[in-house]
Amino acid sequence: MEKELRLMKGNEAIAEAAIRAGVDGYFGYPITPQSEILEYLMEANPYERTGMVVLQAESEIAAINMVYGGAGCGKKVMTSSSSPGISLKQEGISYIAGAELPCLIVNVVRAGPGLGTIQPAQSDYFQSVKGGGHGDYHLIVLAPASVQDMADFVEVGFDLAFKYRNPVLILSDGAIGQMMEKVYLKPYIPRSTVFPEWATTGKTASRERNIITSLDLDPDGQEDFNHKLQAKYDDIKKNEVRFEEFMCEDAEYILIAYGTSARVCQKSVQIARGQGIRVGLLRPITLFPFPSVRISQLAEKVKGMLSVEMSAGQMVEDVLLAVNGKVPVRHFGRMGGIVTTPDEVVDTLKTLFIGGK
Amino acid sequence: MEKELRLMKGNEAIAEAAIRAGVDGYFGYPITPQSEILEYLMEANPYERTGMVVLQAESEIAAINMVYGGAGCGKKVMTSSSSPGISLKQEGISYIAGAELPCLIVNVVRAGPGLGTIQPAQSDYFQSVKGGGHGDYHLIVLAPASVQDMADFVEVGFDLAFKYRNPVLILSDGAIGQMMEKVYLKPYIPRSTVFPEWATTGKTASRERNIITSLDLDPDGQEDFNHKLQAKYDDIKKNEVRFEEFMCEDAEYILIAYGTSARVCQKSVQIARGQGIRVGLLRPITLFPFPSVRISQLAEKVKGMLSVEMSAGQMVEDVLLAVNGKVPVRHFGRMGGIVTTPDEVVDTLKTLFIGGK
Amino acid sequence: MTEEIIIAGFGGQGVLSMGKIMAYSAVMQDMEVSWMPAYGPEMRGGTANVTVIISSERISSPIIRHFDTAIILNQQSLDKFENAIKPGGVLIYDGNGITRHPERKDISVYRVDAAEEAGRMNMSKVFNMIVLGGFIKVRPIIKIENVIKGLKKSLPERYHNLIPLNEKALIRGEEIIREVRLV
Amino acid sequence: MTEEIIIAGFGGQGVLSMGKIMAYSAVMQDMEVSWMPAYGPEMRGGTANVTVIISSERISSPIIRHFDTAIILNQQSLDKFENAIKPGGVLIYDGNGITRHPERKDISVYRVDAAEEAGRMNMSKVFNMIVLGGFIKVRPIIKIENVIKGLKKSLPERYHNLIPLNEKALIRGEEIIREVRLV
Amino acid sequence: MKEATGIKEIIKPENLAYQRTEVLVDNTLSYCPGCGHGTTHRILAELIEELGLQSTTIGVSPVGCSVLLYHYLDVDIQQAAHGRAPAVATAIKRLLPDSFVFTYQGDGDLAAIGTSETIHACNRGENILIIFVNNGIYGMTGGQMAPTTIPGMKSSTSPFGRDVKTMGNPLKMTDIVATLDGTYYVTRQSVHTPANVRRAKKAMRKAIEYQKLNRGTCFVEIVSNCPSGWKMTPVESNKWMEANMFPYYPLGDLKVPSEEKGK
Amino acid sequence: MKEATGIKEIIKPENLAYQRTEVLVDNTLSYCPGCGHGTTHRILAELIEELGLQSTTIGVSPVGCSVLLYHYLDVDIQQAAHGRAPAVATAIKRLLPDSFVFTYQGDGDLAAIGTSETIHACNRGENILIIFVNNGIYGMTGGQMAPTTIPGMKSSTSPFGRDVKTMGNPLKMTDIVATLDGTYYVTRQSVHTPANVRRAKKAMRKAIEYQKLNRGTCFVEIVSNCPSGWKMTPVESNKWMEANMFPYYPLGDLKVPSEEKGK
Amino acid sequence: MAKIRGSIVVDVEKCKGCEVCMVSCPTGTIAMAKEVNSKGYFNAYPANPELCIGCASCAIVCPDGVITVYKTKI
Amino acid sequence: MAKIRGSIVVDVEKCKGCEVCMVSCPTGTIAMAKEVNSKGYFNAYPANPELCIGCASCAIVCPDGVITVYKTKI
Ligand SMILES: Cc1ncc(C[n+]2csc(CCOP(=O)(O)OP(=O)(O)O)c2C)c(N)n1
Ligand SMILES: Cc1ncc(C[n+]2csc(CCOP(=O)(O)OP(=O)(O)O)c2C)c(N)n1
Ligand code: SF4
Ligand code: SF4
Ligand code: SF4
Ligand code: SF4
Ligand code: SF4
Ligand code: SF4
Ligand SMILES: [Mg+2]
Ligand SMILES: [Mg+2]
Repeated sequence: MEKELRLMKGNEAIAEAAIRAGVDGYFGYPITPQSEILEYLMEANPYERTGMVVLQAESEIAAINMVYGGAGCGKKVMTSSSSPGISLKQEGISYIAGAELPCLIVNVVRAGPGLGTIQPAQSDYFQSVKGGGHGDYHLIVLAPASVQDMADFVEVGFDLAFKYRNPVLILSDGAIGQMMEKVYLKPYIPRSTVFPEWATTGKTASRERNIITSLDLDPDGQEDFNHKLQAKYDDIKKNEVRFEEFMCEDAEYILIAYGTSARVCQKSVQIARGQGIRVGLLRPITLFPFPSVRISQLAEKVKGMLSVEMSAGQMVEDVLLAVNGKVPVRHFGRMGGIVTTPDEVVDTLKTLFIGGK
Repeated sequence: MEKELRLMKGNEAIAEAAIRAGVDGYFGYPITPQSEILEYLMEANPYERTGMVVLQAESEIAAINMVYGGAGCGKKVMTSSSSPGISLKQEGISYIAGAELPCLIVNVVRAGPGLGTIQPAQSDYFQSVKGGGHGDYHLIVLAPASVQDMADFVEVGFDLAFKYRNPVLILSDGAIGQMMEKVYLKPYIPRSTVFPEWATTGKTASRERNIITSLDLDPDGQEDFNHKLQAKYDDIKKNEVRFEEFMCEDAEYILIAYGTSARVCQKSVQIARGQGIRVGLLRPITLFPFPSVRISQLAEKVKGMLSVEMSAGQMVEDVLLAVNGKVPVRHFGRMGGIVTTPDEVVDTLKTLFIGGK
Repeated sequence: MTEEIIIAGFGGQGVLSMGKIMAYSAVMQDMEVSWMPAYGPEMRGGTANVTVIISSERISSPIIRHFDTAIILNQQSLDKFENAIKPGGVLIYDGNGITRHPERKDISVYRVDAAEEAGRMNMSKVFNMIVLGGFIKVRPIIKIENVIKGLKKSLPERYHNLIPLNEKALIRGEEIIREVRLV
Repeated sequence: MTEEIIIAGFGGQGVLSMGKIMAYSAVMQDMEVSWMPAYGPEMRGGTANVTVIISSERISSPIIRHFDTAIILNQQSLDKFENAIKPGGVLIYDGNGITRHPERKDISVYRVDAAEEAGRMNMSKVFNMIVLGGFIKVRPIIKIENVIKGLKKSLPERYHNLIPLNEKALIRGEEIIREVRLV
Repeated sequence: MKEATGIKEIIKPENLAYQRTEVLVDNTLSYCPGCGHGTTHRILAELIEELGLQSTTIGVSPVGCSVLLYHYLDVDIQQAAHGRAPAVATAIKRLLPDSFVFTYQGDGDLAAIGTSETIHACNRGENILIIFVNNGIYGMTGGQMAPTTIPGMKSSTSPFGRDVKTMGNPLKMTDIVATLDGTYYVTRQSVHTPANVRRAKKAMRKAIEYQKLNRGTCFVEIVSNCPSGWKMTPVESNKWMEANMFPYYPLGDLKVPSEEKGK
Repeated sequence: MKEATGIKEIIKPENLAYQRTEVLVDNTLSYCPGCGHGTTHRILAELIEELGLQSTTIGVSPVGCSVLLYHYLDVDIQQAAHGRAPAVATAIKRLLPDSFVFTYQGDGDLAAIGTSETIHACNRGENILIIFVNNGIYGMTGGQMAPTTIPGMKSSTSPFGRDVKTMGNPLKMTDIVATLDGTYYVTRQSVHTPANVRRAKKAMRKAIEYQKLNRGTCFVEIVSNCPSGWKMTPVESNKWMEANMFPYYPLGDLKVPSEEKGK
Repeated sequence: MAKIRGSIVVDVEKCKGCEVCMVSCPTGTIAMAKEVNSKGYFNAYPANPELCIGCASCAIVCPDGVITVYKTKI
Repeated sequence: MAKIRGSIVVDVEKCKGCEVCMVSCPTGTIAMAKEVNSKGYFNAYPANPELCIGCASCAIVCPDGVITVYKTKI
């Protein structure tokens, strides 16, 4: 079947893609700049279209725990929110990771800290990638840079989530959530009617009871479980790294940027190349697992790297860890909801690495 | 006045020290392994002793928001919890950082993720140091390694909190919280009766109204504010790094460990020295700001560093960032509530760096 | 080719939908587009604005601070965006309610009195399409036929009877827009 | 000098407080101590145990898996901790309710029938002090006078009248402990 | 200032009959035309002035349209996280027991995410005033369904009207808190007509006076409109409110102190 | 198995009058001696067996002493975060509408941290059974005060007895949920005597049957003991409960379906 | 009996044209302007000033607090 | 009329000695053992087996579900 072309907001694209991907349940609570996800779903009435359950929860905490419940039944379930709401979900996320449940969480980031503002930012990187909740766990983190990515990553996300029994986070931002762009939508996949064997769907005579829990009071058991988790994360690091390169072949400098910043930096590369500066862009698509190996390879042959993020500098630490001192790594970012411009990036690159403007 | 010698649990020491430090309010919710803090306070009846308010809140979220309210009045207020409860506080913590309120938060860490177990762990390092909540903010993080530290860091914490108008986190663990040791308690300091000029205490005719908020919808204002925050963090990094060194002068290898792990490693150093291995220990006392400069200096003269943490490896990233490729850095840790033994550390050091046991 | 446009006015003037129709039309021409509204409680003040970028290449940032063309529908927006137009750029404005007229001399200024015209022709519903017509006249990067195509695609079937009226408004806009020379 | 001790038995046998008194006594002797209970719902099963470390140096980890001395007050605890005693270490146990006696031959085993004795002397309240007396006899790292000092410091004034009884119990423990030779 | 004035001769200081209180800062309110938040702010400001409370007042603003309350009231204010105002106010009042402490909260804030904080502060009988502006919708975020949205009512997340089967029943928080031992005075008012404004102000005055007497939690619900969220003109919205909200949320006192009952 | 048996001749399969259900897994319960959690588990297990629900049951255990419910009941169970069981159960039931879904929660879990989730699930009328074991204390964490701790009652965080002035009033969640439109059957029971066990089981059976009919939320409170937390022997604790808890939390139905009232 | 006369002053630029005052005025004093203010609102004004009795109903119901009321006996 | 006779079986090692069965037995059949079981509890046992009427009160009130009841008419 052919893909359908639409002009949609990133938030709407996620919602429509969720219906088409055969998602079983969405549980959310309004917050700018992502409320359109819930609104679109309610308007689209997916219960009629596909039987999908859509529920406006009483809070973000209720929503993430509904996700826990639905995911525990082996269903494809998701939630979405923006920064303060995602902070509230941290305990729930840690539980989901600890119970090894597959699910999709969308963070349409706004600037913080606190109530902050509703404009786009990338200042939740640490929370997403290092673990905002307690304990040693990781989310698989996907960073969309377009409305098309918003649509596509729903399916990608659920595939990864179920493959690894691990929560997947789409780390977007207010710009991508609110903007409209062209998007090609995939045809509808029917909702699944078979469930993973670990799911709580009612204990039949043919199997032992299924238990969804993150508790093991015995430290030896708990440590074994943690080793199992770490082994899973190692697998993920080995198999699931995704990134995009733009003009890196002959580059002397590499910009590293994800999401909205990556779009901006693509333009910066063009501008800089126009000025004779050999710059390339590496855009991590997965933030966990991070493309450390590739960055470390590139570090062998370039003069410097600039991490461009709408934050005070968070991803730059992962770049530094990957580069491990081989070449200088710097950070440039705007904060507070301001989106960096392509020119600023070029100017900064020149100031920091080439000297003078 | 003389200090009083007592045999106390770490949790009790925090509580007693809080009363003696003239703390105005404590708001908490029970969770193992830190419930003794609230229990001790209730038993000690500090309202009678010093007028201190002690309230068992209906949840961790209520408690952290009570701390927000009290701190906004310029009072010395605190809360405590353990890992899952601290995850729930992340939105509140981000608000407190965003509103620049001084306060003390205690995390007596247990192993995760999820409900995990109640045994000690150090797996909340990332959450504490990188920011478990949303937005670009930092807590000042103190890592006690003894019951004495638990008592002392209450006062240290409030001093730093008020100096920088920044929340301070004491990152402890179940071992230190539950164990009894000797502790020397300071005499009681009366509760303060003067309040910072920014506090909401009622607008008098002589001043403008005071507003406590983390909201600035205007991205330019929000960015300015974020720059101000970052400048503050730079100051903190410059002025407040604390650490302890043990036999580092002539060391070929350095163990880096905090809290309970640091105690264990001190023994490991003795054991290893007994075997003729020149090892030292650097114990960060502040985890943010991290003793990166000192570690980077040490990296110039040693052959390798081993980060020992009761986690899958979190602080090791800060060590790597400080070392920046100069010497090999490795991690060793137990998980799931198991406390590393001194011998294990020595064995691992030998395996990873020296070759063979 | 890249055209970076801001459309700004009161809420209720159809600012966002004008932008959307513009974007849809460009999609019909196989171009890349981005449509980015000012969102959230900013709108509470009663103003609305949207940035539309139309380009033959992949679009970098949807949030920009300088524009090739500004379409301005009230005084507040004129005050806010006049200086955000790139030198050599275009300003199109509706004179209704404007007390302080544009002053920049390094840009081309056009006036399309669409409010007045809509009142006169009794078609206030398509006020924004008159403005769009004016835009198309001075910046012919999208074709009226593609606007109609876009409308057909984006409007629910039950509103398709309104398309002729829209077309009429577009044409009227093309007719009434006029350049203002600031000397 | 470092002595690493585990005390284990039923909840209600005064396991934790025996550990605390031991620790307090060592503090009176200017030594470093740590007292670390098994905590939380582990206790729900009805068992209780505490690790006490007494040392002339700063103590590294309060949580350890091998002990110099184990003081064991019921069968479950014997099963759990017998193998956790370091070779050459000491096991002290109360024979009451014990069905499977200690088997290790590389340690010194002592028996102190404190429960029986407490019953006989009608002083079940200080059962744990009889055990402690036994401990002091075989591992004289703390002195009875310091135990008494520790009690004075740690007990609220209103309980000080019980101190003579405690002293009596301690002494009785010293008297009744006996080595068990496993050949 | 551009003014539209009536008969000039009457406009003399000595004839002044009504003037905006100075506790309401001279900023244009950010609310949409006709929104009841403005009126509610004003009566609160007037009472603070009339009762001489400016120097002892500490307010707590919510997350919701009234988040910017601190721009408008000339008193010390803390802006709380979404739903947590009662917890914030609890600490303020306990630490500064001589101050007048109020929270100002919307229905999403108080009855959805803040359910627990509301119930527990009321149940503890914290000596605070909770002002609860119930407009049946999430105004700030663009008109989503609130816990208080009435059956059949449309919102951006109940575009076909609230279906109680799947979306649940409206939650009458005021009725719940009235049953709690900690609350002292619980009332439901509106501010859409002059008479209602007067009654609401009288109720709020009582609540403030009870706080001085440490009587426990006072809870004043204002059933209000949201012309933008409801997609109506202000005047229509007030009519719709009378016809549809009031039957569901009848105005009047829900809990009156026994000491007052005789009066 | 070491057994203490009565008259041997009577012990024959054909004379079997009462036997532990197989839905209760053959593990020793981790509860303290005499704790009502065990009895409550057992009647629930018996009903699952008697009503043939084992293959359709999905339970949700809380954080609290009963966190390990999944060790004891031989059905599929999810262990929820502290207080969030009603949210977890909401999703389970909506996604698997033909299953029998229950939550099992303590008073700290349900009435403190989980207040909001409880009220909203009940108000939405989720088709689930909420079993609420109210022992007036936080058992699991060592006997701290719960929202339901009665005035004057001692706990590790109210060592001088609950002082309602500073610690607030006990919260009667069952009374609150009974007022909500979404609940269908709300009752308060106990399991400390044979007669009470029979009544409680009957009530729970009704609740389960209503769930089959999609009637909305059913809520069964079990007023229970916590011998360890209360520092009493089990038998003392039951007596104390009768004398002190029941006056505060009187047993009986709080909300009976109108269709049942005639019966 | 002395007749009561009133007069109102509307802060035009702050008026949002919500019409709540207009429908609340017992005497029909207030109407909405035909021209918008600089924010685009048709502001209220005393169209029939002689009818005003200074009852302040308009002022106390105005969400934006932009009406001042004067009153006198004549 | 036939007399009803009962008999109970207590799983001694799982009994926690809570005495709830003992106080619930209408006939005084049950008493607590003088010796503890291996977990340290004084378990319940049918001290007066001949009094048992098989009413199952003990079993349905036992928190640990460790009593099995038999009943017959004789
Ligand atoms: C934790 C969190 N969740 C969600 C939001 C988004 N949000 C802002 S205001 C609001 C609801 C406002 O509705 P209400 O409380 O009824 O106030 P109103 O605007 O209607 O006066 C929401 C959901 C937020 N800021 N923080
Ligand atoms: C978020 C969080 N907060 C606190 C705790 C600690 N905690 C575990 S159980 C419990 C309370 C248990 O009391 P209750 O619900 O009454 O159950 P009971 O043990 O009395 O049956 C608490 C506070 C936790 N595990 N997670
Ligand atoms: S959105 Fe609604 S509640 Fe908010 S200011 Fe506008 S009318 Fe008032
Ligand atoms: S602590 Fe209390 S509730 Fe928990 S098992 Fe023991 S008696 Fe039961
Ligand atoms: S004061 Fe009274 S009469 Fe005069 S305009 Fe206002 S409402 Fe009308
Ligand atoms: S009520 Fe106030 S804002 Fe509304 S129209 Fe009248 S004067 Fe203007
Ligand atoms: S009720 Fe059960 S556990 Fe308790 S004493 Fe009787 S048999 Fe034993
Ligand atoms: S069955 Fe009845 S009579 Fe027999 S022991 Fe049990 S309670 Fe007593
Ligand atoms: Mg509202
Ligand atoms: Mg309880």
